[in-house]
Amino acid sequence: MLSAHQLTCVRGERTLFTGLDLAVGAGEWLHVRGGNGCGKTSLLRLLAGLASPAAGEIRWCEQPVREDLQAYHQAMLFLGHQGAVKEELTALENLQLAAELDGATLDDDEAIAALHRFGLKGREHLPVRFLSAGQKRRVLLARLVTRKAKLWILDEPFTALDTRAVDMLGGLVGEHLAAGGMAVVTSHQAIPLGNGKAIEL
Amino acid sequence: MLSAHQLTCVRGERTLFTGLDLAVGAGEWLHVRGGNGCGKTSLLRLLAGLASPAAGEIRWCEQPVREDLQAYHQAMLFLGHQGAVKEELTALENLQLAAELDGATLDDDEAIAALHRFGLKGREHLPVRFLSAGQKRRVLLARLVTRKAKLWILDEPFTALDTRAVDMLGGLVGEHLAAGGMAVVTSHQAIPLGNGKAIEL
Amino acid sequence: MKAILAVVRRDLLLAMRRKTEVLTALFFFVIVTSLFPLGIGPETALLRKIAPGVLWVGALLATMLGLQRMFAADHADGTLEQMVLSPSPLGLLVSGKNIAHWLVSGLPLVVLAPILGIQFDLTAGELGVLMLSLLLGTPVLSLVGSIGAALTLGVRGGGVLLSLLVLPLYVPALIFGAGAVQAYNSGLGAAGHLSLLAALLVMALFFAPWATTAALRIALE
Amino acid sequence: MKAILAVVRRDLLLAMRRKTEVLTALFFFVIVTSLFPLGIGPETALLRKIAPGVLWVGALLATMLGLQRMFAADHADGTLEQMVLSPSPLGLLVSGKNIAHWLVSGLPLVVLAPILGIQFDLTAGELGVLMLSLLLGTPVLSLVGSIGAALTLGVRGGGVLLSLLVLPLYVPALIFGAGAVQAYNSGLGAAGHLSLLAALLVMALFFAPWATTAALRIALE
Amino acid sequence: MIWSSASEFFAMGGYGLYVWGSFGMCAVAMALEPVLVARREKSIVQSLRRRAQANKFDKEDHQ
Amino acid sequence: MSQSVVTDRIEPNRGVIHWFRFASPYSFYPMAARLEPWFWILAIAFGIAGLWVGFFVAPTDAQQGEGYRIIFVHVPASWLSMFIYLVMAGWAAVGLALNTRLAGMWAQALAPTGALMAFLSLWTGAFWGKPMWGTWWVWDARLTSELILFFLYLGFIALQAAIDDPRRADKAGAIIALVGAINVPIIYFSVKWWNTLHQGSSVSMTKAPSMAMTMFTGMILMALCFWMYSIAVALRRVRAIILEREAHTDWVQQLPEVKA
Ligand code: HEM
Ligand SMILES: Nc1ncnc2c1ncn2[C@@H]1O[C@H](COP(=O)(O)OP(=O)(O)OP(=O)(O)O)[C@@H](O)[C@H]1O
Ligand SMILES: Nc1ncnc2c1ncn2[C@@H]1O[C@H](COP(=O)(O)OP(=O)(O)OP(=O)(O)O)[C@@H](O)[C@H]1O
Ligand SMILES: [Mg+2]
Ligand SMILES: [Mg+2]
Repeated sequence: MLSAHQLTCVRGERTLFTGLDLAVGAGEWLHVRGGNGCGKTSLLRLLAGLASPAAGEIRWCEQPVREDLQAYHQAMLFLGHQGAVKEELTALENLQLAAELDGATLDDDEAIAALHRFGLKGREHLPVRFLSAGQKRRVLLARLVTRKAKLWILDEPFTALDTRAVDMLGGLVGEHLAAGGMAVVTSHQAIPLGNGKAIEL
Repeated sequence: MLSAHQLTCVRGERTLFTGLDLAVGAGEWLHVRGGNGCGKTSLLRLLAGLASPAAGEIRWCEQPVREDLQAYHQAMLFLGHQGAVKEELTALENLQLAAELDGATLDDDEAIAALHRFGLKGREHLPVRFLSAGQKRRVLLARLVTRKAKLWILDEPFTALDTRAVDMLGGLVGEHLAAGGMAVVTSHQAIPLGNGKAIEL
Repeated sequence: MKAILAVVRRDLLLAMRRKTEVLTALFFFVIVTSLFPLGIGPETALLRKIAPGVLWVGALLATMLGLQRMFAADHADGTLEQMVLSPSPLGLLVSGKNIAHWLVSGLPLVVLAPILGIQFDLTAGELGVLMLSLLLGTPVLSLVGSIGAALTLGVRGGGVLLSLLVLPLYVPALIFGAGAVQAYNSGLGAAGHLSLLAALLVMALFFAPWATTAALRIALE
Repeated sequence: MKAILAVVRRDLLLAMRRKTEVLTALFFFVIVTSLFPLGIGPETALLRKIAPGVLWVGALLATMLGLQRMFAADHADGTLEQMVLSPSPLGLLVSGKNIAHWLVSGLPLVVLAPILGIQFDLTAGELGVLMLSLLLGTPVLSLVGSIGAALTLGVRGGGVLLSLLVLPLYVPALIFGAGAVQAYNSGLGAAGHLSLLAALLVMALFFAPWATTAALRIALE
Repeated sequence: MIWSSASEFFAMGGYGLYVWGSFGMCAVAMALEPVLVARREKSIVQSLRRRAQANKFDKEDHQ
Repeated sequence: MSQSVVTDRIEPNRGVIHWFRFASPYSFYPMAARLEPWFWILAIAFGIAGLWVGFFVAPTDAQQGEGYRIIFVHVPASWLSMFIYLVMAGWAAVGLALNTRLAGMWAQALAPTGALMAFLSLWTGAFWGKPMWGTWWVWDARLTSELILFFLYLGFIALQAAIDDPRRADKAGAIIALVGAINVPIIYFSVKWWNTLHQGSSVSMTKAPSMAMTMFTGMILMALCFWMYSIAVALRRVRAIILEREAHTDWVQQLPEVKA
């Protein structure tokens, strides 16, 4: 459903890649691999619509993404390197406000269930700035559960997570795929998940 | 040579650990392990002297660290979650200025050699803000080579690094230990190195 | 509409959490206006003459200092990216942020101005005109400022660059605002100046959110 | 000593890279002082009277805006931690940062002041006294300001909180600085004010680095 | 007695607004401050109590 | 700092009574509770006496009529605003030098009351100035330095409020309190000089009415009332702060009001 055609990405004077094609269908996921600085983050930002390619086109359901950005954003969830969590707000508030910005409402029970699932029991009401590196990351990732999106674009989702959380997240992506979702993921570690394609930059 | 006795760490109202003992001798390294939020970063900051413990004492060469902080800092190198690199400066400048702050001088050749070793060939004169997540990390890690310290304290040194860089860093720590150095490292991944002890928080 | 309300609610909640931030912007206004007599000298007649100018410049600087934080935090932690990616139109979200900004940083200035005016020995009538001019003027400052805030987002040295961009745009509001009080004072009546200020406000309401939205999109490219 | 030089060199290098930052602090000074005639009206006699006060308040605000960045960047990216851990004593490094800050943000104000003074129709003698008072006063502003900058490091709402902490402490420098020009003007001679300003400078040189160092250690705890 | 009537007392020789404005603000402020402090103390005790209960439940959970 | 936490915790079991015993929150908390009512009683008693003297004994002033009666609140508030700042800075210095936690708590507890006194001084002064000088405010040396003192209080409070870690807040507050304490006299004299150089201010507070004995008595009584009030409120606030900060300790969790 997501496809890219003959993408070219230029950063500064450096051409990171040209003529890149990719396609991800329902229930499939794509592992974007490559060494440091080969352009993984840049590719993901293109796919999310945060930057525009020097050449080429990105399509969602066969439609060029540019034509109906709003519908695309409705169906897509992008989680980047950065936190996108407010340090002053509690984990719970962060989750609920993120939902409201998307035009949905999230009741307390649902949000708390999501946080518990990510091992933040007893820390729902603690301002995020008190949390450890990994715990902050988990608050962000809890949006995967509360926001129902068809396409997940995840930039190094496993950083700072401990092994239990890594397994848990892997399982979550698996469920998502099983339900017909799609995912594009970068990671330097191996991801033990079926139905995947890999692309080497 | 580095030892800690009956350490207690309190963050906010939470006691993260009490009565912690540890010792690292020449040629040994310590892997600090534990789930997210169990207090690894907090322990490393205590060991580096950036925070003071609620109870207990840290000794270097049998001397309490508090008594001769300067000598301890001379022998120790701490690299944290944060970059400590200036985005506006080039990789080379960053490395040289860090050395000057430590009261040493670093000539161009030596600095460039260190950067090449970390795979930044051709990017010595690029401002750091243009580098990718992993490349920024490498600039920081290059200090391991240029600053001759006996004790390395590294908080999640492997994040954002690709597999080649991970192997390289592992090798570097190995050399350091073989030459009689010491290291305290946190990581959620396994580290394939001999002569190690592990501590579970 | 729901999205606007959500943004306003969120920003007000954040402002409540960072109470000191809001309060200290006010204190900045108070302190700056109190510094001028110290630099200029305590003669009442002189002070009364420069009062509208000093108060307006104070309000302008206090607003400007808060501007930088309008989008900066949201940008730094990636929330802004999420807003761009959200299904609600960005223009609405921006308007929400504008409203919240004025409620938090403009309205209190309007309320506080009379008290500070007393320090300069202004009369009740002058204080009234001053408040009215600020009531019309501070939304203009927020709206126009948000364009600058969006343009300098993530740019090095953004803070001062922002003032460089925004202050010239603030000049008309300053002239009409401080002018209103002086005109009232000299018996000319403040109506002319105030209606010009109102016209500025209408224009700003029309164009500023659009320009801010465009600037945000550019900043995130 | 070598460490001081290294810090000064480093901060100047960074300032060169972030040229806009330095330049815009200057422009801020220019714009603030130019806003006043707009807010107050064009009477020459009035303007000449308020000129020293306005220029000094402008210098004070321009310095203050730069203060926040004195340690903030080094704190955010962990360089400050590395400084604490460096074998050189922290007090020296702090002095180095103070020197660099004054060179970058104080000295240019001193140089620029006469040009702005001309806008207000000041005489050559007045301009000389103004420059001298700024030359003695701006280092005080940097030194005292660095205490505030260190205290508000990494604290929510830092920017405006900083002004709340620091501006009251600037009052004596402001009074003596602006007072020197006025005293010269009224025939009393500026020597008294200037020597008081010099005394302030000596005291600040003595106490401020110590307090700043203590505050930095606290901030990093 | 200096005052011949209550109304004279309240008029304060024409300075009523100023005298009562001052004394009134003092009275209000000095009555309000203790109330605010007491409220703060109460909310702290309440949160402590809530936390104590949560701890108790936690322990029961573990057993 | 590391040691102090430990010694404070161990102290209750040691059984040795020495002076520092009351420097530990554990032993101070109940003592404060016992002391507080006495200060309230004293404050109310002095207040009633002072008001009686002020309104019913002190005669009408020859120049100012009844308006001068504002002095009975204005001067106590002014005195205390300055006195409390000194005490606060003193506690801050003790806290910084000896690392006793209670000192920081005292400094934090005193600040709002000091700020309130400064505010009352400004307010009552303004309400006095309007009838006497015809204006709410003049840039007189005393008035200006009182205003700046008020700002210094606000800065201290805002700084402490903005820092979450109480240990850090204490120390940072201590530094700003001490720097302020060094600056208060400098500010006072600079402002004084600034004003007197330009113009003989049209009014001066030192030309206050030659004070009758009864007026003086009333003023002293009211000052004592304000003083006792400040101690009582600060004791209450210290107790609240102790509870908040020592929440993790056993003795707080064992308190009857918490356990119930
Ligand atoms: C906002 C305005 C005012 C402020 C901030 C203010 C401030 C102060 C301060 C700080 C003091 C204590 C100084 C000391 O004891 O050394 C004081 C005392 C006093 N004030 Fe004011 N004041 C104000 C207005 C007035 C006015 C309008 C009057 C009378 C017309 C007045 C009369 C007095 C008197 C009589 C004393 C006691 C003087 C003494 O005991 O030496 N004040 N005021
Ligand atoms: N202005 C520029 N000039 C030259 N090269 C640039 C410029 N901007 C970015 N680059 C290069 O573009 C690449 C950016 O890649 P990107 O951040 O997408 O890497 P990545 O694959 O995500 O790496 P990592 O695994 O480290 O996160 C880097 O190699 C960087 O050096
Ligand atoms: N003020 C506070 N109140 C309550 N808990 C706090 C407070 N400050 C920190 N904490 C807790 O202290 C812990 C901090 O741990 P630290 O950052 O050392 O974790 P870590 O082991 O490095 O974790 P990670 O693997 O995620 O980096 C977290 O569990 C956090 O929730
Ligand atoms: Mg990347
Ligand atoms: Mg950590």
